[in-house]
Order: sequence, then structure tokens, then C-alpha cells
Amino acid sequence: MIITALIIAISVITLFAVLGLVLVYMERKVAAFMQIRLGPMRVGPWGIAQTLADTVKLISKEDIIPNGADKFLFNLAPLMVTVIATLALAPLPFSDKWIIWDSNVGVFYVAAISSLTVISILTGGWASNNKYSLIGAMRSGAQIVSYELSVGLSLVAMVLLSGSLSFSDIVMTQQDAWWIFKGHLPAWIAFMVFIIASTAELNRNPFDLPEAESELTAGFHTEYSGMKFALFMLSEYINMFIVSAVAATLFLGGWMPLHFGQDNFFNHIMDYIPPLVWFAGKVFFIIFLIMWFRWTFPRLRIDQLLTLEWKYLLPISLINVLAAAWITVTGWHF
Amino acid sequence: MDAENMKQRISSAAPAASFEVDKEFLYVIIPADNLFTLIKTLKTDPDLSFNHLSCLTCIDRNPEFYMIYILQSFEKKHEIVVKAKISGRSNPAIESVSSLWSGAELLEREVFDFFGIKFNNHPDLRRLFLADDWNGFPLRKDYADEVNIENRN
Amino acid sequence: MEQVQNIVSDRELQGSNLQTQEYFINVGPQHPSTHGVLHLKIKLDGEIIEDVDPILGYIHRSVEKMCEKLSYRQIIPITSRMDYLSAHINNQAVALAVEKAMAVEVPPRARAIRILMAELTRIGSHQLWWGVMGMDLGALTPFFWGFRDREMITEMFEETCGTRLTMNYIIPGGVATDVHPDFIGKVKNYIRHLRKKLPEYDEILTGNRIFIERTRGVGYLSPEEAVSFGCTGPTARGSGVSCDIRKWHSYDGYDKLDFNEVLFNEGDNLARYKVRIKEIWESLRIIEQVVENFPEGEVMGKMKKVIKLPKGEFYQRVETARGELGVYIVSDGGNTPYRIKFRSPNFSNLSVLKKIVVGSKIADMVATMSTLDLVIPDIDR
Amino acid sequence: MSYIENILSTSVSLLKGMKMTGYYFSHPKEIYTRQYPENRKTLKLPERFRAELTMPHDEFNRHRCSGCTACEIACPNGTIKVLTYMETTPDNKKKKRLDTFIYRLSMCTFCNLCVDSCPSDAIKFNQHFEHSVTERKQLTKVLNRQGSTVTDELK
Repeated sequence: MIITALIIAISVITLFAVLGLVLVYMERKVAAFMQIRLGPMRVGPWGIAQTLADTVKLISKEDIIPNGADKFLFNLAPLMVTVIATLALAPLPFSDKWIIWDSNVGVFYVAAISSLTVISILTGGWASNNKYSLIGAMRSGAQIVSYELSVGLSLVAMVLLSGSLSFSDIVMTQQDAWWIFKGHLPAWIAFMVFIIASTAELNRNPFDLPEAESELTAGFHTEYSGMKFALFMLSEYINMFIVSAVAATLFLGGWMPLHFGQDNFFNHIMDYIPPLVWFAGKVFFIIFLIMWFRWTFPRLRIDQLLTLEWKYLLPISLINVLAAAWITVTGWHF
Repeated sequence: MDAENMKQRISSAAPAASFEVDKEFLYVIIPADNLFTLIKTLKTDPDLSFNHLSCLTCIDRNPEFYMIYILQSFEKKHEIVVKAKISGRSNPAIESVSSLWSGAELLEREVFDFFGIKFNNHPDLRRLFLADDWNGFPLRKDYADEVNIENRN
Repeated sequence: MEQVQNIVSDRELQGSNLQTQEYFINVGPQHPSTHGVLHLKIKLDGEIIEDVDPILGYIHRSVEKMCEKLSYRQIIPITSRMDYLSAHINNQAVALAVEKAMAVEVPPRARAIRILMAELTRIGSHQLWWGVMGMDLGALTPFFWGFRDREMITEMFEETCGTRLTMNYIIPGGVATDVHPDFIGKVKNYIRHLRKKLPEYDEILTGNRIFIERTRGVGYLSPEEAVSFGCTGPTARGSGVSCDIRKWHSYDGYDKLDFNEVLFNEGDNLARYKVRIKEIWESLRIIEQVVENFPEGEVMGKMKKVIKLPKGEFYQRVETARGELGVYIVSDGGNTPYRIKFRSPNFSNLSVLKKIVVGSKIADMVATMSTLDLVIPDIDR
Repeated sequence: MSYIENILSTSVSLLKGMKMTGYYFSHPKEIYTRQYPENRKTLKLPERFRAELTMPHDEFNRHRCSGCTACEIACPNGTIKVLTYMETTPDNKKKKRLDTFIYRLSMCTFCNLCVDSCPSDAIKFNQHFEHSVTERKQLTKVLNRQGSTVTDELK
């Protein structure tokens, strides 16, 4: 039991480290190519070791705690944000056999855990004793509390369609086709709402108000430097991975290969590609989509952000839940 | 409105004004005390309506100062230069025009900063560019600073 | 918004325990959105701005005092460093003032070159502003696209003038040297390139709904206020104030060219944005006309080696990318000015900031500051 | 209905922007980056580019500076300092000769006024633009070489 736990712990930490490195590199390259430049090119071939070098730099940097900061909370916040990101990873199925904790309430669990991130951002922003950080933290509070609703409702729509709260069950329901193909309009709308709302929950552009580089210098993590800043950044990317994994599992079939109908030739060919590859492919597709948003759109203003949620996303997802329920009751999906 | 008419209008508003003309501008020279009435007429008179304060600055003709107001009218498309003569070096003062043009507020602070001219009824007369504890007024001709100003021949 | 504020104040009147307090934040001297060492002391109520106090002078170099010790030829490189994004046009202003005082005739080729350089500078400046505007609103990609197109202009300048930013090329009497033999061809290429790329600007930013929401109706400046604060350039033209010096007090043969003064009446950030985008198109038209009939001949008028201005006062206006730059030279007959005053467009445009951002949010202030297009060295001088 | 129209038009405008960034992402040929130290060999600077003031010497170690200090006077910010001495020529005339030509690169603004003012084309700008050094005093340079003399025509 302990050994299993240890193995899991080590592999999760390794996964985190690798994900952090890969995603930061990917972000920089995606950004660079959209911005007609090359991005990191110096460290290693095509700058592949750039993020590694950056991590070494961040670790060796001086750790500064501002004079007026609440020391305990200031140190706690980056730790908390990483722990929360780790917890949300547990019930996600990476392939048909790879799952840390096959919970029967997995969707509920992820929704509950991921909404905790705001507490660590509030803590960090408040404890910094910096007005920019405080404004950033307060914005984050308003933002995550409201967008949590849309995320939750789009999850509910998918739970209604698939009839289960367990991630592995949801994947199994997509054996004949992914929900995005067989769920009709409700699945489409839920997918779009989920992507928009979870981008907001991740505090990424166009919803990066808590950081808002041009307004609040760096928002809630203005005062953080060195490894503590790195933990904030790492958790942002881990959260991005988790959100994308949830989206991939609910809408794009998770590790399930591309199937249409039962037991035909096409399905068998698709089965030759291992499930882990399917999973990673879908996750990275959604991550790319979120990055694409970031490097295209300007930032919203705080009142526009809330208008978007309360006037558009929330009513739409409420109606969407009704529609999903209707489709489930009448059995219109395939 | 041509220069002659303008001169007449100005003379009736401010009898102390004297005139100079060059190729481009009509210069009005007026003692500092009469400035505000003149400027106000220039701005509010519907035939003159100089609504744009293009440039506000000061010249130190040691010992007196001249305030320069280059005014322009966007509607009538004419312009004029008003020079207000401030005599007395120890405590030069003139009426502020910031009640007529909001933009003059910062411009007058700049002049105060560099020439030390006090603007009466200015809402917020502080140093603008230089530090609050700066000694002297650097654009005056008698300003001396052995440390920072290197005299080249 | 007003309703919400009323509710809050009503509650306070009823003796509720809820207390609010204003607080100050310092935006700058180092801040990503001030683009230079501008320091704004801002009084905030939550996210709403109650007061703005600009604190200037962080890069004050006392250009005016320096110029009193410099010959007229030496003033030119100093002026490049005021509004460094309109370096050519600043040089042109001093050159024109000196020429006016000395009554020197500038040869037609030099005048054509001046217009070409000035309009290319204007395009480059607006492109940089466009990229930075996107960056201020959180879209980083336009920044690089803007720089790509500006880079080509900078390279043309480098080839002809020898430097990239502070050129010191337009001098009293004409221009320093003739243009590089490849210059005209490159300009023609560039017009073709930019006509293809400008629609892309519209697709990524101008048409973007988020961008429109962020700028429309934000930072409203009424025409009366624009005039009262002495705003010029695109800032005033976004409020419908006709103030283009190229049309009003034409210099260097702008009056012979066919171009429109771009005017929008909305007075908000979007209007100022549109003015600048349209000005790029107008500048392209001007450049095309000049390149079509590019005169041959000398590039330098008859100037003495040592420039001495007659006694008197001389004022020359030019239209930089940001508005009216005035050079006021007081000469007592020597080879250095008795007093020189630069009426900088940014200084007046900055003074309007307080007026138009009070009551809006921090994010709006950033957007507004961006559309005022401030260049700090020109404010501080 | 305008509610739905609003959503649709917004989506279209956002997708247009994504199309543009997507275009550049998928067309690496449009990349504008030039990798500087790597392309040093192929780097071609325009011939008028001004980087550092130099005093050309011919093969007999002779420069063309007569020591008239026109450049020193022309410089707006005191970059140049010309030190001279008096030499008696064979026909017993006193002549000014260049002793040391001091150029402070740290103060130079590359405005070209010194080169313009030089009556004998003694100085010119070269294209060596990599100025960074470890100490500030290394930026103060002496332009005339050790033991150099003035060309015969200026004697």
C-alpha cells in the first residue's frame, strides 16, 4: 500500500515536472510562431532545454519576502496552489488501465477541488501587502466564483447525457462515438461553454485579469520571485492540463480511440493506436486551443467579464442543461 | 478679421497694449496687470474667438520677463502672439489663464518651475519637472550652477 | 453604474457599518503600461479612478537650456531625442524655423525627400503605437506584427541616413545627403507590402469584438475640452477638431498634395484608434504621390557654414505623429538661440488624461493612455 | 433575437482573429527573426551606417588630420578632444600638429557633425558596431596611431 502510494507520488511529481517543462516550452513556441518569431533557440537544439535552464535560474534566485507581508500566508499560498493542482489529478483516466483513483464521483470531485484555487490566489494576493496584488486577488475572487457556475453546469449537462459521475464510466459510454459527435447541440454548447469558462478559471488571456500585465504589473504574484513564483506558474500549467484532460474525457472520449458505431473495420484500425496516445493527443489539442486564444485576443475588462458570465454563459448553460435532460429522457442521442 | 480691425478691437479692450507686426504674426505687448482682461476678450469676443492656446512660455530679457501666449482660432483661422511684460525680478507674478484654458494649468506649472513666475489664482502651483527642493529657476539668464553647467566657448 | 453607486451611498447614509476608503497606487515610474518613465499617482475607490496626478521629470534633460549653448546645426540631433518616434519631423521643425528666419529657399528635391521621410516616420510611429495599443489591452501578438512592418521603414532610414532612430538627417537648408539609390524602389515595394498587411491589422484588432468593447465609449473627450486642453494631432482629431498643421499652415509643399485630414466625431478611444489607422492610409497616399513625381536636382539650399539668425522671434509649427510641435526661437543675432521653446504635443495631450479617466476603471485608464499615444521624453524634454 | 445575433457576430469576429494568428502559426516562412550572432558572417550593413569614429591611416602610418579642432567645436556634446602641439617646419614657420585625438565613444550620438565639419576628410565612421566592453574607460579611445604623422599635402 505504502509502496504503491510512493510510486504514485513519484510518478505524479515527475509528470508535473515534465508537464511544466513541456507546456512552458510549447507555450513559448506557439506564441513565437504566431508572432512571426522563432522563440527560444539558444539552449539545446531549437531551444528545447530552455525551460530547464529557466527552472535552474528560478531555483537559484534569491527568495524575497516583502517587509510588510504576512510571512506564513505568503509562503503558504504557492504551496497550496500546487497541492490543489495535484489533488485534482487523481480521478483522471490516462488510459484504460492508468488511473490513480477510480472514484465513482470523479467529476464532482474535480469540480470541487479546482474551485479551491481561488483561495490560494486570494491568500497570496492579500499576504503580499501590495495593492496591485490585492486588486488582482479580488478580481480573481469575483472571476472564479462566477465562472465556476458555468463550468459546473456544462459538466452537469455531460453527466446527464452519460448518466455517470465516474470518469471511467463516462469514457466507456463513448465507445460507439465521442459525445461531441453523438450529443447533438447540447454537447457542442457545453463544450464551448466549458472551454470559455475554464479558460477564465485558469486566469488566462482573454480572462487574465488577476495578472493583467499591463494594468497590475503582475497582479497577485507581483511580489513573488524565484521558486515561489515558479510554483504559481507550474500550477497554472498543471491546471491547464487538468482542465484540458477533463474536457478531453467528457467531450472527446478521453483515451477512447475514434469509434463510429459498434465493432466495424474502422474501429479496429483505430484501436491499433494506443489509448495513451489518444489521450495525450486530445489533451494537447485542447491546450493548443487555449494557447491560441491567449495569443490572439485582447483582455476583457472586469465588468465585461462578469457581464459575459452572468448575461451570456450562465443563461445559455442553464438552458443547455434542460436541453440535455430532454435529449436524455427522450433518448435522442445515438 | 484683418490686422487693423484686430488692433482696434484690442486697443479698445486694453488701451495699454502696443503692437508689432512681422511677416507672420501680430504681436501685442501689454503690461502684466492688464493681461487677463485682454486675453479674456481675445477668447470670448465672438469675432476674435481665439480658442486654442497653442503655446505658452516665458522669455527672460534680463531684467524683465515676457510671458508669451501664442493664440490661434480654429474657427476664424487666425493667430496672434500676446507678450506680457513682467517687471521686477524678485517676485514676478501674473494672472493665471488656466480658468480660460484647462491646458494652461500644466504649462504654467512648467513656467513656474523654470522661471519662478508666480501665477495668481492658479489651482495647483507646484514644481513640475524639477524636484520640490530645487534651488533657483534654471531657465533664468542669471541662473548659476558651477557643478552641472559646463561653459563651452 | 450610477445606480450601484447610489445604492452604496444610500446604505452609508442609513448608518451601516460598511466603510470604504480610497487608496493610492503609483503607476510608474516603472510600469508596463506607461511606456517610459511616467509616474501617475492614482487615487482609487475599488477599481474606479478618482484622481490622477502626473509626476513628471524623471527623464528631464533640459533640452531648452542645453540648446541655448548650441549652434543651430547642433540643435538638430538634440531634437531627435525629444519625440524619438517622430525624429525626422522634429528635425524638420527646427530646420524650417531656421530657414524661415534666414529666408532660405529649399530645393524641390530636398522638400520631396522631407515629405517622404516625415510620412514614413508617421507610418512607423503609428505602427508602433498600434502594436503597443494591442499590448496594453492584453493582445501581445499585434505588437510583433506592428514591429515587423516598422522594421522595414527603419531599414530604409538606416540605408539613407545612417542611423535607425535618431537620424539627424533633415537639416537647415535641405537634407544632409541625397537618398540612397535604392531608396525609391524600396519605398515603392513597401507601399505594396503595407497595402497588403494593413487589412490584417483590422482583422486581428479593429474588428475584434473584445477590442471594440474595450474602446468604444471609453475615455470620451469632447471637442470643447480637446481645444481647451490644447490637444492636437490624432487625439484632437478623434474628437472632430480639425487641427492638421499640414493643411492649416502647410509647409514643405504639403499644400500641393492631395490628402484628407482624418476626422472622427465620437471622441472615444475607438475614434482616436481609427484616426491613426486611417492616417496610415493617408500617409501611404501622400508617399505615392511624392514618389510618382520625385524631382531631380540639388538637396541642399544656399546655406552659410556658420548659421546666424537675424534678431527676432520665429515660430514654426509642424505636424508630428502626435500633434502640433511648435518651435519658438528667440534670436538676438548670434549663432546660438537666445531662447528656444519646444511646444510639445505630448505635454498638452497628457494634461487631458486626468480629465478623461476620472470615474473609469484602471483597465480603461490603460486603454486611454494608450490612445493618447504619449512619448515621455517629449513631455519631459 | 439580437441576443443570438450578438453572440454570433462576436464569435465571427473572434474567429477572424484566430484565423490570422492561425495563418502565421502554420506559415513558418513568414517568420521575421534574424538570429544575430549566428548570422554575423552574412550580416550586411548599409554603407552609410555609422557605428564608430575612426581616423584612417595610409600604409606609411600617416593620417590626414591637421589639428584644426573643427570637429571638436562641431560636436554637440563634447565627445572629441583634440590635443595639438606646435612644430617648426624646415622653412621656419610654426605649424599646428596633431598630438592626440581623443574620442569618447560613451558620449557619442553618431550625429555625423564632426565628419561633416572636417575640412580634410581625416575622420570617418566605420561599421564596427559591437561596442560593448567591460570597463567604461575602454570607451575612451585615441584615434591617431602611435608615431603617426600627417600626410605630406597637409604639411
